[in-house]
Order: sequence, then structure tokens, then C-alpha cells
Amino acid sequence: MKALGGAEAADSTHPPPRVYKPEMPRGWWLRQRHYFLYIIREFTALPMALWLLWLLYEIQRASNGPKGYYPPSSPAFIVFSIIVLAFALYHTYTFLSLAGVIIHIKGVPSRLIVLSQFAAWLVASAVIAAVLIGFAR
Amino acid sequence: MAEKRITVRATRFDPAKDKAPRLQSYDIPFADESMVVLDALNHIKAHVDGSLSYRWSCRMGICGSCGMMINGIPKLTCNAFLRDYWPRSITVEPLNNFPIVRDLVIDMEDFMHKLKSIKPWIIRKQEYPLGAGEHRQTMDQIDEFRQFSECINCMLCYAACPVYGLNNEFLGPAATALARRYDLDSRDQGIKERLPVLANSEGVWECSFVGECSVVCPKGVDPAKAIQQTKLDTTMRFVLPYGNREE
Amino acid sequence: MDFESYDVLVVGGGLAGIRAAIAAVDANPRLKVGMVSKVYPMRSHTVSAEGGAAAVLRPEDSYETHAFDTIKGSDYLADQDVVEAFVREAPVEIIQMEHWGCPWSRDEDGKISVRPFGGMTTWRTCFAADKSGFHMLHTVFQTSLQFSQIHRHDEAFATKLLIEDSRCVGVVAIDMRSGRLEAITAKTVIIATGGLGRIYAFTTNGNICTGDGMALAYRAGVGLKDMEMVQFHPTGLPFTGILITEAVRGEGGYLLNKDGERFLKRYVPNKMELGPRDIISRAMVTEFEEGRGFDGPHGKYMHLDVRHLGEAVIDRKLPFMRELGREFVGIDIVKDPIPVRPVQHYMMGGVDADISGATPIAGLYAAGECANVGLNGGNRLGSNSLSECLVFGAAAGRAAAEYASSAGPVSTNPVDALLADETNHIESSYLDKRGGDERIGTIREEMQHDMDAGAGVFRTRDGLEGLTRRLASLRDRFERIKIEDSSRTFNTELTAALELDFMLEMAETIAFSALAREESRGAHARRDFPERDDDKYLNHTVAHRTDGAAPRLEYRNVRITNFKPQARTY
Amino acid sequence: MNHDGHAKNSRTAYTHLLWWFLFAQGGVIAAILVPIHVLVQGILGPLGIVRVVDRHYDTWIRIVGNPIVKLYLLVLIAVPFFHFAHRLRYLLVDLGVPAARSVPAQVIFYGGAVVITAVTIWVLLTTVPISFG
Ligand SMILES: Cc1cc2nc3c(=O)[nH]c(=O)nc-3n(C[C@H](O)[C@H](O)[C@H](O)COP(=O)(O)OP(=O)(O)OC[C@H]3O[C@@H](n4cnc5c(N)ncnc54)[C@H](O)[C@@H]3O)c2cc1C
Ligand code: SF4
Ligand code: F3S
Ligand code: FES
Repeated sequence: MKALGGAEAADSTHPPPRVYKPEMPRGWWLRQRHYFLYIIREFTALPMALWLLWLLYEIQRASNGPKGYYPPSSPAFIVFSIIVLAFALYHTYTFLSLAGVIIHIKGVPSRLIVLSQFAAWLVASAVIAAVLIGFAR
Repeated sequence: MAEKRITVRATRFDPAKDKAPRLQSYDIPFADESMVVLDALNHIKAHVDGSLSYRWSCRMGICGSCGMMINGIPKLTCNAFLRDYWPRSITVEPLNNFPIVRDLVIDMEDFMHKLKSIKPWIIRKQEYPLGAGEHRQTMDQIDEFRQFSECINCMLCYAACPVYGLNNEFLGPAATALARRYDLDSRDQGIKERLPVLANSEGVWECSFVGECSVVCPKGVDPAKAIQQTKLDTTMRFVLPYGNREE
Repeated sequence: MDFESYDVLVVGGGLAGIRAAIAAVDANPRLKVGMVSKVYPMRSHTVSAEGGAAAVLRPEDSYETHAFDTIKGSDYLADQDVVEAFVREAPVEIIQMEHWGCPWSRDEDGKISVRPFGGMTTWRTCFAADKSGFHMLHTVFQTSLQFSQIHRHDEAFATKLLIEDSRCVGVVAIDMRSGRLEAITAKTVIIATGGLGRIYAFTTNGNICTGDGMALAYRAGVGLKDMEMVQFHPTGLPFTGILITEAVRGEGGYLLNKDGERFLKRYVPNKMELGPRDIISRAMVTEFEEGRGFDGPHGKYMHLDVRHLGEAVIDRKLPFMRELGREFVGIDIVKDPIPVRPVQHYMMGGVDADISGATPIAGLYAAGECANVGLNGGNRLGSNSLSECLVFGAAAGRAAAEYASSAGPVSTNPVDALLADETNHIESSYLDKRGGDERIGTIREEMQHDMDAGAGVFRTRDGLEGLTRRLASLRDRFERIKIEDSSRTFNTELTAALELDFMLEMAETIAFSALAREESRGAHARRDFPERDDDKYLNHTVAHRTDGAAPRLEYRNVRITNFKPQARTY
Repeated sequence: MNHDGHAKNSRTAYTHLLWWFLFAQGGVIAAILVPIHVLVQGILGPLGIVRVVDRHYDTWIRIVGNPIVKLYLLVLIAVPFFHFAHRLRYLLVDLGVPAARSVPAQVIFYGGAVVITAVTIWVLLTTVPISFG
């Protein structure tokens, strides 16, 4: 092989021409709405994790006996829960919709799969609410 | 009426001269409502600046060579209409996440390797002799994989996928869609040969389901679906007692 | 010394080229096969073929009728032995494509479906919805990836054939990435570089269809056969030239003039919309001239109406047409008629090659649209071309493999000299050229408009003579072109200049060949000679390059076996 | 150029497969079960809008003592943590910490989920004795 232009012609190893390798900017996810929503979706894990840790702690506190048990009612806790609920609902919405893409059953349209997921969610929620409220005094 | 004009900014980069890409601005006539961004580039190359380099051929959205970033979104320039941008200006850049060879030309060798690695051809345990005629295949069986066979290798999905941008080793959307195209073809028996490539540590697991690949795909391939389904299938083959059996 | 050397080198990564490469490996797995393509193979223009590929697959069909349709369609300019061999091989190739995974559309029983096509007496066009070329190209390309014997040089632009002792021993090609000129040597070379629609302004062909391979062969001394035979397709979208496939008419679409009349009843009453392309294109132009066309911003047009087919049929069989209508015209073909007008589409003429693709130069073969093996004559029938690429691509691959298996090695000394020569030429005429005031784009556009005007659907002596003069002056101006791009990396201005150089020369062969054929046959319609003249012109034009302006034209008899020329009416 | 396949890395990554499987399971559990708990126990209860089991010691230990409930709580709390671990690990990658893809990071994140599972089991077994009341 021979290079166009005298200078490179002598070089028989001919390294590939230089390319410019762009870097992903750190804030790539701020540049587009979809990316931002994606990051939010992934982030929902954190608030949910914190809330479940609280629940675990709540269970553990039941061993302190009736005197040491006082359920939380601080406004801060309620605000925290409201925030967590928002994230949790976003997780539910995205996860159940996406599951419609993943699960493929021959002959069943994916819209139906998604709808049945949401139906299952509503039923489960009703049952849990009934237990949590129904067994209260 | 004064002549309608539009400003097009295009990336320029000559590896011999430039350290980094820069934008060059061109003001060109927007003469016809049916003009697409590619026509604008062609006008520049033919009449303003012959040194602008980019790829294109079919001008009908099927050869897959004219993908570029238009105002930050990966698109086929041959079916992105100027009328949708005018009077705003247009910024045309090479596809994100790829090394830039020159101006608007990206290096897509990486995909060519990945395409080959997923064995995109019919694999059979036993060759079906030519003399026996065609395999029978119903339209329903074709519908199983049709969508994934429509990929034109335009690389828009790779440009849209941040996971690929962060980690070029990731097998990525189009290659997985094409693997699935063969896996789902009733004539193919090669799923076991393809799975290890699809499901290795740089394979489908890396995808965190950003989903943008499917949003930008100009051919409705839905590579995100191909990837998630591959994850599920692979897992099921492993988890279910008889999941690993022969097809 | 360290250049690549192959047994078989294919120039072109379209359907014909890839089929040839696989056939060569099949014929002899020990061969080293190279493939040079100026674009990644899956970008080749085969990708845009829509309608389908013809082959006799049905019991009610016969080789005989396929051969007859093809020969009649060619206006008796096809070599009949070639046609007969072709119709027998085509079904084998279609089945081979199926085995390689091509998603052919199917009938209820799971067999490959067929649809009617223009000029075919029965249904025999296999299709993959209306993206047949796309699916076929991707299928062969992806299939070819499994052969480690095939080494690709993607985005390498062939500029010259290496000829040594009147044997072809490879090509010189520019590696687009590095800008280096390389000698790629081989015992045999197969040219499969496709068509040259880009010499016309209004064409269905992609940017890469610039007739490079024809020009390479021509310059190496091979004749070009029947270059006056340029096909105009009746149904291109105004402005873009995007093709609306003949399958639209095959599936039952109507062509309507501005009075809402199916005007073809005056031209091809028995076939109507399923008449051959040359006749329908002429009918449309005649209607335009007589004032029965629609007037639009991009010239006159007709309506192609599929509304009566219904959404279900359209979505199953013509989904891409709906997509094209929506994206490029802003109409929904389910609800609106499609505006169409005749558009340059295909080149019947090409590199003089025999039934196995062999050219008069030893070791040099040609296949696909760039070749003229004698199949298409004066007018190609729709859907014969994709089958031709398969049948004659495979034939050329096998023939080259056989030649390569016995041929001696290529000696290197003359190759070095030839490469140095070509490098020198490209540097002094283009890259290091100073001055110049002519824009490549301007010359190209003028050539394209001159070709549309002078060598279009109808031709006259005056028009063609004027065309040869204008082309000569464009050639002079080409000497003074200005090259603004001095970069070695992906210099598309350099390749555009080389392509323009090729195209100007091919345009001249078309103009001169057309001027000399003083009759009307197939796609070549002379207003001054409206009749076919079998006494004088039942022969092929073969244009040879000379040092002067005009090529030397030679005539060769058409080979006739079973089908005597008859009047061609539909 | 010739394109030789990815020879280096063509084995199914079973660990990734397992992580993904657990991630998906955890995702479903979190999606279906978490919001109502947050709503009832975190908002409606504390606001006093409805009465909820965990607001009184006796109702709370009675229900937490139930073995089926214990099992349920294990699923509710432990399984989502495999989902969280996965997402948070990739979130770090997305935000520019490629090290989160490494094996040590996997050990930390999924190991964390395993630890939380163990803690949950321990809490459920030690807090309120199992009773069928
Ligand atoms: C819109 C459209 C629709 C069509 N529909 C049909 C149909 O329905 N049925 C049918 O039978 N036919 C159809 N045709 C015709 C048919 O598609 C073509 O004739 C056929 O695909 C040509 O294939 P090919 O392999 O010869 O060339 P192409 O596919 O054009 O390939 C040419 C190859 O040569 C390479 N090349 C060219 N020049 C150089 C160079 N200088 N150096 C290196 N490489 C080079 C290119 O990179 C490319 O890989 C259609 C054509 C068009 C344009
Ligand atoms: S999947 Fe879609 S976006 Fe990606 S390469 Fe294929 S066609 Fe282009
Ligand atoms: S954008 Fe990327 S992360 Fe997955 S869903 Fe698509 S490949
Ligand atoms: S030019 Fe072919 S896809 Fe745009």
C-alpha cells in the first residue's frame, strides 16, 4: 500500500488516522427530557429503600414493649412519606408499563398485558389496605 | 416576497488540522417546502463549500447512511424536513457516542464487529437441501420477527443510548434486535449459539432500559423491546426447570 | 510488496457483488475473496428495490412464458440463450435466498407468495412486502458474514483496474478513511458496481449510482453494450424521484390523468396498468404533451390511485409505500391518490459480458446492473433485475473461482508501477491541483439536466447531437474544476470529482449510442424514427473507447433461439 | 478491514442473569406493594384519617406475630432491595462512576441487599414471637 502524499508513503505500518473521541458530558441526563425522566425513574429506588428501612425499624421497635412503642406522626415523617409516595407511584407506573414490553405472550396484545398488570396492582392495594385498616382497632 | 433562507450550522473536523470539532455556519436558500436537511447539506456541498463531508445515498430513508444529530436529536437527514425547523436555525452534528472520522462522518466499525458477533445468519442443525424447495413459513410466523428485521443499521439508536455512550463495549440496541430477528425466525435453530454473545457481561444486562433507542428508531424496530425480551428469555431458560431444553 | 492479494476480488457490495463473493467461496472454499465497496455493503442501492424478484415457482407458470415475456419485454434485443438460462436459474436462487433467511411474503400454505408485475403474463414476482431489495440485500450481506474467506474493504473507492498483459490483476482503490491509494491485486476481478442513474437529474437512483464500474471497464478497453437503453419508470414521486413500486399497479392500483381517466386504455388496452415500463412512460409523456396531466410545482404529473384496495391490503402488501407517502409527500395513500411521473430508473446497457459474466479481458468479469449479459435488451421487465443480480452474480462468482483456481499468481513489479502512476494522476489532477474555477456541483447539475432533456423518454437527432456537444463542453470545463477539500481523510469531494469524471464519459457513450440507433426499440424511442427496424438494428451496440471525442461503435447480432421477433403490442 | 467476532467475551454471564432476575422480581414487588403501604402507614395513618394497625401496640404485634404476615413482610422488604441495589449501582454508572460496574461494586451492592435480607429475617424472628392469634 502506498499513501497519498510523499511523507506518509514511507510508513509501512500506517496507523489508522486519528479520530475524535467525544466524551459523554457529566450532565448528559439534563440535556433531554427523556433522559431526565429516566434518571428520575432509576432514582425512585433510593426513597423507596429509605422508607422500607423505616418500616423494618418500625417492626423491630415492636419488641420494645407497649411502653416504648409510639407510632410516628411528626409532620416531617408525613412530608417524607408524601415524597416517597410520589416516587413509588412513578416507579409503579413506569415498571408496570414497561413490563408490557418485556412480557410477550403469543396472541395477547401487550396493551392487555399492561392493563392486567395495573388491575393486579389495584387489587393487591385494596387487599393490603383492607388488612392494614381492617385489623386496626 | 424575499427569498426564504435558513441557517445551517454543521460540524467541521479534519483530523490533520483540528484538535476538536467546531461548528461552521452556512446561510442557504430554503427554496422548496419539500426540502430536507440532507438537501440543505447537498446545497452547501454543491454550491457553497465542497469540502463538507458526510454520508448519504438513497434519499428515501432506507440505506441508513445519513443519520446525524439534528438540533441534538439523532435523525435521518433525508427525512427531516426543513419546514419543521424554519425559521429556527439547524445544527447538524455527527451522531453522538461514536468517534468522529471527519466532519459529519462517524466511525461505525464497532457496530460492524458487533453485527458479526451475533451471527446474523440462519443457523441450522441440519441443512435443508435446496432441492427440497422452500421452508414453509406462515405470515404469522413472519410477524413474530418482522419488526426486528426492519433495521437499516442507521445507528440512531446507538447515538441515543447513554449506556452505549458510557460504555462502548455494550452490545447495544440494533445488534440485539438483529440477533432476535434470527432467534425468532421459525427457520433458525441457532439461539444457543447466539445467547452467549447476547447474554455475556457486555450484553443485554448492561441495558438499563432507557428506551430512547426505540424512540429515535426511524423504522419502528423497537430494539428496547428486543433487549428486554432477550433478558427475560435468557433468564427463563435458566430458571425454569426445562427452560434450557432444545427448541 | 505488502498489498493485499486475492484469488477473486469483487468490486461492489450490492446484491450482485455479495452473491458473487459467496458463490466463489462455495465453488472453492480455499479461495481468498476480497470485496471492495465504496459504501458499507448494506448501503448499496439494491437496498431501495421495492417490488420483488421474478422466478417461475408455480406449477401453472413455465420457463417458456417467463422467457417469452422477458424477450418480448426487451423488444427482441435480449440474447435468447441467456434469457433461457436465466429463467431456469432464477427459481433456484430465490429458494437459496429463502434458505438464507430472506423474509419472503407467504401464502396461506406457507409457500413463497407471488404478485403480478408489469409485462409478465402471470404472477411470478416474489416479494418481501414492498421492501424486497432491502430484505434481500441485508439477507445476503448478513449471510456473507459467516465466511471467513471473504475479506471486505468497506468504504474503498476503486479508481482504476490493474491491467497487465491484457489480463486484469486487481484494482487501485482509495481507502476513504486514510485517503491512501492501495493496489488490491487478485487473479480475477468481478465488477458489480450497479447503475448510473445519477447522470440524470430526475432519478430513482441513489447518490452512489454513478456508473463507476462501467467506466473502469470502458477505460480498460472493454466495450459497453446497448448504452442507449435507459429505463424510465412511470411512477416516481415528483421532486424527490423516490420510486413508487410497480407492485402498486401489480396489486391493482390505477393510473389516472387529470380527467380521472385510466388513459392506458389508449396505449396498452389488454394490459392496462400492467403494461411494460417503456410503453407506459411514453404514454404518460404523450398525455402530458396533450394537456391531460396535472400541473404541480415540480412539473406535470399523474395520479396513481390505490384507494379502492383498502387499508388492510395496503398495510399488508404496501406498507413502505404508505410510509413514503406519509413522510415524503404528506399524504395517506389509503385516502389520497399518489402524484407520479416518469423517472430514470435503470440501465439496461452495461459492461459487455457473456453468460458467465466474462468480459473480453482475461480475469475480468461483470455482474448486476453494471453488466450487460444480454438479458434485458431494450427494456427490462420489472423484477427481473434482482433475479439477474442473483443468477448472474452467482455465475460470475463461479466462473471467476474456476479461473482463479488455475491461474498463475500476480507479479508485483508492474503493479507497483501502475499504482505509482495512478497515485500521481490523482494527486496532480485533483488533490494537489491549484486554481480552477468550475464547481463540481455546477457541472454535475448541468450534465443531469442536459441528459434529462436530450436523452430522456423521447429522443431526436437534434436533441442528441446537441447533447453530445454540451457534454463535450462540460468535459472541457471539467478540466478546470476547483477542489476545495485538501484533506486526505474521507474526502468526498475527491470521490465526487472522480464520479463526475466517470459519469461524463458514460453520458457520452449513451448519447452517441442513442444517436446511432435510428429506430425505436424498447426504451429507446426516437421521434424521428418511430418504428422498430429489425432489418438494420436487430443487433447490440457496443461502444469502445477511443482517444477522440466519440466512441467507436460496433454492432453485434442478437442471438435468437426460439422466439422470432413479432410486433410488440400489449 | 475484516470483522472478526468478539471472541474474547462470549459466555453467558450467569451472575448478571441472577442480578437481573432478582432486580425484576424486586421491581414487581416494589411496584405492586409499596405505594399502598406508604399511603396508608406513612400518610393516612399519621394524619389520623383512618385507623391503621401499626398505630397501636396490640394490633401491631398481633399482626406482626402472624407467620403469614411475617413471610409477607420478608418479601415486601427484602426482595425490593435487590431491585434497589441494581438500580442504584447503574445510577452511579450513569452519573459518571464507571467503577460501579466492577465486581467489588457488585459485591457491595448486592451484598448489601443480602445483608438487609438477613437483618429482616432476624428482625422478623426476634421481634414478636410467632403466634396464630
Ligand atoms: C428504487 C429502485 C427500485 C427497484 N426495484 C426493483 C424491483 O422491485 N425489482 C427488481 O428486480 N429490480 C429493482 N430495481 C433494480 C435493482 O434494484 C438494481 O438493478 C439492482 O439492485 C442492482 O444491484 P447491483 O448489485 O448491481 O448494484 P448496487 O446494489 O447498486 O451495488 C453497487 C455496489 O458497487 C459499489 N461501488 C460502486 N462504485 C464503486 C467504486 N468506484 N468503488 C468501489 N465500489 C463501488 C457500491 O458501493 C455498491 O456496493 C430497483 C432499483 C431502484 C433504484
Ligand atoms: S434499530 Fe432502528 S435506530 Fe437502530 S440501527 Fe436499526 S433502524 Fe436504526
Ligand atoms: S437506549 Fe440503551 S439502555 Fe437499553 S433500552 Fe435502549 S439500549
Ligand atoms: S440517504 Fe439513505 S437513509 Fe437517508
